[in-house]
Amino acid sequence: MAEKNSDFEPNIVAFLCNWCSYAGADLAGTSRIQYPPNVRVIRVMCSGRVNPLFVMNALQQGADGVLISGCHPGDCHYMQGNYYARRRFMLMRNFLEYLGVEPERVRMSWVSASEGAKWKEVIEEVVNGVKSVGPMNKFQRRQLNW
Amino acid sequence: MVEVEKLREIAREVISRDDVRQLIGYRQGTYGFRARPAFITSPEEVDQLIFSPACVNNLATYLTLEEKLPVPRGQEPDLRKVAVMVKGCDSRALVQQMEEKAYERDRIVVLGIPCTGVVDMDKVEERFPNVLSRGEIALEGDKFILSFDGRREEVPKEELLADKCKRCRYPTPLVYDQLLDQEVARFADDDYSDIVELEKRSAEEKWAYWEEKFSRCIRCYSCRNVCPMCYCEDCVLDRLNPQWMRRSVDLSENTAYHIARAYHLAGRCIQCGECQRVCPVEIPLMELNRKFYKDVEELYDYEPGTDAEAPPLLATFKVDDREDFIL
Amino acid sequence: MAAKKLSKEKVQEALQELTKFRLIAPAKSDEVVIFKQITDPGEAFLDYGNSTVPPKKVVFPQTETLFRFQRGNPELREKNVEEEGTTVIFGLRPCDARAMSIVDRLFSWDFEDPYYLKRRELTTLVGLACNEPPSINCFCTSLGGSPFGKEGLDILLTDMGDHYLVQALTEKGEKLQDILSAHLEDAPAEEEKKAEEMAAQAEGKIARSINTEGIPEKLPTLWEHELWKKASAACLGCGICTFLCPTCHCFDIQDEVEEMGEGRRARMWDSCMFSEYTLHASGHNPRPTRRERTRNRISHKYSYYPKRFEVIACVGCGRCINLCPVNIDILEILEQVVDAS
Amino acid sequence: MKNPYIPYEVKILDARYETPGDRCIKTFKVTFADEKVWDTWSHLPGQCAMVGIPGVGESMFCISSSPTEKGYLRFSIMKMGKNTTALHELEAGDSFYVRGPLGNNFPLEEWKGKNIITIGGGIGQAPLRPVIQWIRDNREDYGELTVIYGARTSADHCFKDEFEELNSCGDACCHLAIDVEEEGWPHFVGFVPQLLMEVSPSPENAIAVTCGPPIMIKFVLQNLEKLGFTPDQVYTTLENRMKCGIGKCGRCNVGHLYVCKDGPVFSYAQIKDIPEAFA
Repeated sequence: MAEKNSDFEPNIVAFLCNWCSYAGADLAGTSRIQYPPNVRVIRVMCSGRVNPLFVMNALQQGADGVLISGCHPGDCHYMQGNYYARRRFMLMRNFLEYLGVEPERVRMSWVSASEGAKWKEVIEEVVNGVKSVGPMNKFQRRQLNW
Repeated sequence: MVEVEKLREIAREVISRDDVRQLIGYRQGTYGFRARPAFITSPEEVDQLIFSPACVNNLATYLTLEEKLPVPRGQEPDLRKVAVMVKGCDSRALVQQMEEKAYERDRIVVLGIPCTGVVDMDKVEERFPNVLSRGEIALEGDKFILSFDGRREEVPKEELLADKCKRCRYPTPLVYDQLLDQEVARFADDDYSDIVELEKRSAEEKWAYWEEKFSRCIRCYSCRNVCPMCYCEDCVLDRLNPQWMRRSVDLSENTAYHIARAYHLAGRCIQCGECQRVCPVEIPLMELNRKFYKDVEELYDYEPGTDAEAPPLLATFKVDDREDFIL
Repeated sequence: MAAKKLSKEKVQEALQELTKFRLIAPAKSDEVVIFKQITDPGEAFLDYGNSTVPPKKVVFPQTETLFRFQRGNPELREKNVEEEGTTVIFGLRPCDARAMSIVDRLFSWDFEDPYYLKRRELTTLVGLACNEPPSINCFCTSLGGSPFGKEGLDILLTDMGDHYLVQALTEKGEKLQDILSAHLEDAPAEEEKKAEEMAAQAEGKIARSINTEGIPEKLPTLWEHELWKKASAACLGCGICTFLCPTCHCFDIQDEVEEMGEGRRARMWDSCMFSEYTLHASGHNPRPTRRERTRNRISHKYSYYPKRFEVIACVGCGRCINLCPVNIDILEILEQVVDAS
Repeated sequence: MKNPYIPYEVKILDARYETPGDRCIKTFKVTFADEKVWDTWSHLPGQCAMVGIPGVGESMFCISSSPTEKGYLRFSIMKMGKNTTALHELEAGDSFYVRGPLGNNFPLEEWKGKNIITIGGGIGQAPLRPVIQWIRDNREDYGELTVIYGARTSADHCFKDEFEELNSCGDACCHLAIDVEEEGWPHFVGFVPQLLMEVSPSPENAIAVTCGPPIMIKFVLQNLEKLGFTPDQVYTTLENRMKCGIGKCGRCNVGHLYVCKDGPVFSYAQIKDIPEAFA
C-alpha cells in the first residue's frame, strides 16, 4: 500500500445534491463546524444527475477522491434520483476497484439538510480514507512538458 | 448442425416475400477458413449462404449500423423488413435492442440457428497457418473437422472452441420466427473464475495488468463499432462541446475510453464476445464487460438480453438495493 | 561498401551498442508484437512475421504535439523534434520501409512538414528480409516491392542461418555499420549472390497477387458502380484498416487545455472510414455512408496518390486483410475493379 | 523555412455584426501583432487562412479583403460550431491567430480586359468581395463589372454599405435579391439563379465567378450554360472540412484534388467531371 506520508493533502471533488447535501454542508458552515478543507464542492440538482463519466473525468484531472452525496432514500426532491445514483455508483465503484483504483477514492453518502454534524464525519472519513491510500497516480492526465 | 440446403431453402422463401427488403446471413470468406457477413437482396444470391462453426460474427449489429440517408423528395422510405440469422448469443442482442426500443419486433424477421459452438479463428489459424484456398470447418460429435487443400484434420472441440462458447448459457436463440434446426440444450455455464481470480489481486497488480493492455490500445474503435449495443447516433466519444475524452492516444485517455465503453454496457452487454475478437492488439475486453455482468447478476439478479419486456437495468431500481458502501 | 556478417550470438552485443541511441525494435506485449523503445537487448523479438501496428508510428507518432501555448502569453513554443535524438529502428520489414519512402513524398511535397521530415532524418532503418512471407495475405511483389526489398532501408539484414548478412545501402547505413564494426566480420564474397537466390525463392512463396495495370485510370470511371455498395455492406466503419496501414497518413488536429490555461495543439491519426472525418460544421457530410468512404479509401491509394506522386500508396503488407473484423479484402475489391465493365 | 503549422497572432481593429440571428455573420478587421509579418505576407483574392484560438481550434476562412487594402485583413465568419462561437465572442482589442495565406487564388491576371460577373449567395459574397475590391482598385484593367448578390432576407445581406457605394460610384452595376417579398425592398425578389436569368449577362469576353450554398451553385451553373458560358469561363470555390490547410491531413479531397491546395478556387472545367465536387 502507498506509504502514509502525513503531509499529503488530497484533492476531493464532491458532487452535492442541491436540496439536501449542499444544504447540510451549508449548515455545517454556518454552525462553525470544523472539518478538513480538502473538499471542492460541485452543486448538482440531484445525485441522480451525476454521470459516472464525471467521476472518471475528475480522477483524470487530478482529484484523489470523489464523493457523491445526496438525499436519504425517500427524501429525494425528484422522488427517485438517489435510487438511480445508488445503482450507478455501486457498479462504478466495483469496476474502478477491478481496474486497480482503491475503493476509498469513490465514496457516496446520504446527508440531509439538517445533518451538519454528519457532513463533518463524512468528510473526515473520506479525507482520511484517501490519505490512507495516497495520491491518485493511475490514469491521471500527465502534465506534459511536451 | 444446420444443413446448408435447408438454410438456403428457408432463406429463398424469406427473401422472396415482398415485405422483406434484405436478408443478412453468412458466406464463405476470401481466404482460408474465414466466413463473413452476406447481404442478400434477391433470391438468386441465396446460394452463397452458409452456416458453420467459422461464422463468428454477430449479425445483430447491422440492424442498427446501417446509415439512414435522407429520402429524396417524392420518394417513400423503404419500410420493408430486414431478415437476420442469429445464433443463440446473437439473438440476445436482438432482445436487448428491442428492450431498449431501438426498433419494433415487426421490423425484423429472425431466422434462429441453434448453435453448438463456434471456433476461435486465431487458434485455428495458429494451428493451421498459411491456408489460402477456401477451407471448411464442421463439427461432428465433439470434434471439429477441418478440410482444406485436400487434407482432412480432426481436432478435439475443446482446443479450437471460442472462449465465449465454453461458458454459453443460451445456445438456442431466445427470439426467432423460424428455427433452422432442432433446439440445442444448454451445455455450459459461467462461473466467472477468471474474473474472480483477477478481483483477488492487489490494487497495484490489477493496475499493472490493465495498464499494459490500455497502453497498447490504438483507439481504432472497432470494439465500439462491432458492438450491437453501441448504436448511439452521437457517441460521447465524438462530442466536442464538452469533450469528455480527448482524441490524443495515451494511457489516461485510453483508460477513460475503456471505462466509458464498458460502463455504457453495464447491464446491456450480452456477451457475444465480438469486441475481444476484433481487437487488433488483443485487449481482453470481455474481462471488462464480464465484471459488470457478474456484479449485475449478483447485486440485481438481472441478465441482459433475456426478457424484452423487462425495464433496462439502470433505468429502474429497487428500494432495497444494496447500499452498504454508502456512508 | 563490402557486405558484412553479424553472427547471431553477437546480435545482443550489437543491440546493446545501439541502446545509446533511441533503439526501437519489435518486442512482445503479452502475445502482440509491437515496435517499442527497448533499453535491454533481451526484449528484442526478431523471430516474428510482422507487427500489428506498423513502425510508421515511430516516425509519424499516433499523437504528437505541434506547439504549446499559455493563455495570456502570445508566444507559442514549437515542439523541437531534435530533442528526441537519433533513432534506430531495428528489424523492420522491407514493406514498412518502402511505405515510409512513399509517405515521404507527401510530407515533403510543397509545404514541408517539419516534424515528420526531421524525425525521418534522425532515424536509421535496419530492415530484416522476409525469408518466409509473414502472412498468407502478403502481396508486396505485385506493388513493386519484395521480401528482400531495399527501397527505403539504410541497412538490410538477411538471415543466413547462423548469421545475418549485413548490407549497408545508404550513407546513413554505412555510418551505422561503422559504429557496429566491432561486432561485424567481413562476409565471404558469394554470400551476396546466395542472398539474391534466397530473394528469388522468397518472392516465389508470395501466394497472393494483383495486376495493378490500368487500375489508377479505371477507378474514377467506376464512381457509381454497384461493387462499392456490395464491398462496404459489411464494413463496421472502424479504424483498423487505416491505422494499421503503413501508407496511411491522415491526421486530425485538436487543441487540449491543461491546467492554468496551459495547453497544446496536437495532431493525431485520423481515419477516412470514420464519419466525422468529412463532417461539416453545418451537419452536411459529403461522404455520408460507408460506401463512399470505402470508395475513397481505395481510390486514394490506387488512383489519387499515383496521379500526384506517381506511386501506388500500398505496399501489399496484407495487414488490412488479416485484421479486418469482417474480412473485407482489398484484393477482392481490386479484382472486381479490374473486371468491372 | 517557417513551420507551416505555427499561426501568427493578430489584433482585432474592428469587429462588426453583418447579419443578426443565431447563424449571424461577424466581420473582423485585424492586423498582425508583430509588424514585421507584413513584410513577408502577400495574399491574392481567393486565398484563405486558418483562423482560430489556441485552446479552442482552427477553421478555414477566405480572406475577404483584397491585397490592395493595405494594413489590415478582413474575415467574415458565420457562427456555426465550437470555434466560430468562440471567435464571435471577441471584440476590438482582443486577439486571435491566423495561419496562411493558404490555397490558390482567382486568376485575376488572366481575367484582364474581360467583363466580370460575380454571383454570390449569403456568406458566399465574402470570397467575392476581394475580387470586386481588386477590380475597383485596378479599374482600367477590366471591362464591365456586374455584381449579382442574394440572401434569404434583407437583414441577411452582407456588406450592405459597400453595395450602395458601388452602385453610386458607377464602378459596377449591382443587382440585389432576397428570397421572400419584404416591405420596402426595391430590388428583385427571388432566388439568385432566377435573378441571373433576369440580368442575363452576355458570355462575350466574360468571366463568371460564383460562391454560395451548393444548391444555388448547382442551378447557377446550369443557367450560365444556358446563357452560353463555356465551363472554362466559370469559376467557383469549394468548401470542405479542413484541418491542416497545407495538403497533408488528407480529408478535404474532392476526387483527386485537394480543396486546400488545388483549390479552393476551381474553374468549372476542372471539376465538371468530378462528381464528388457536388456531393
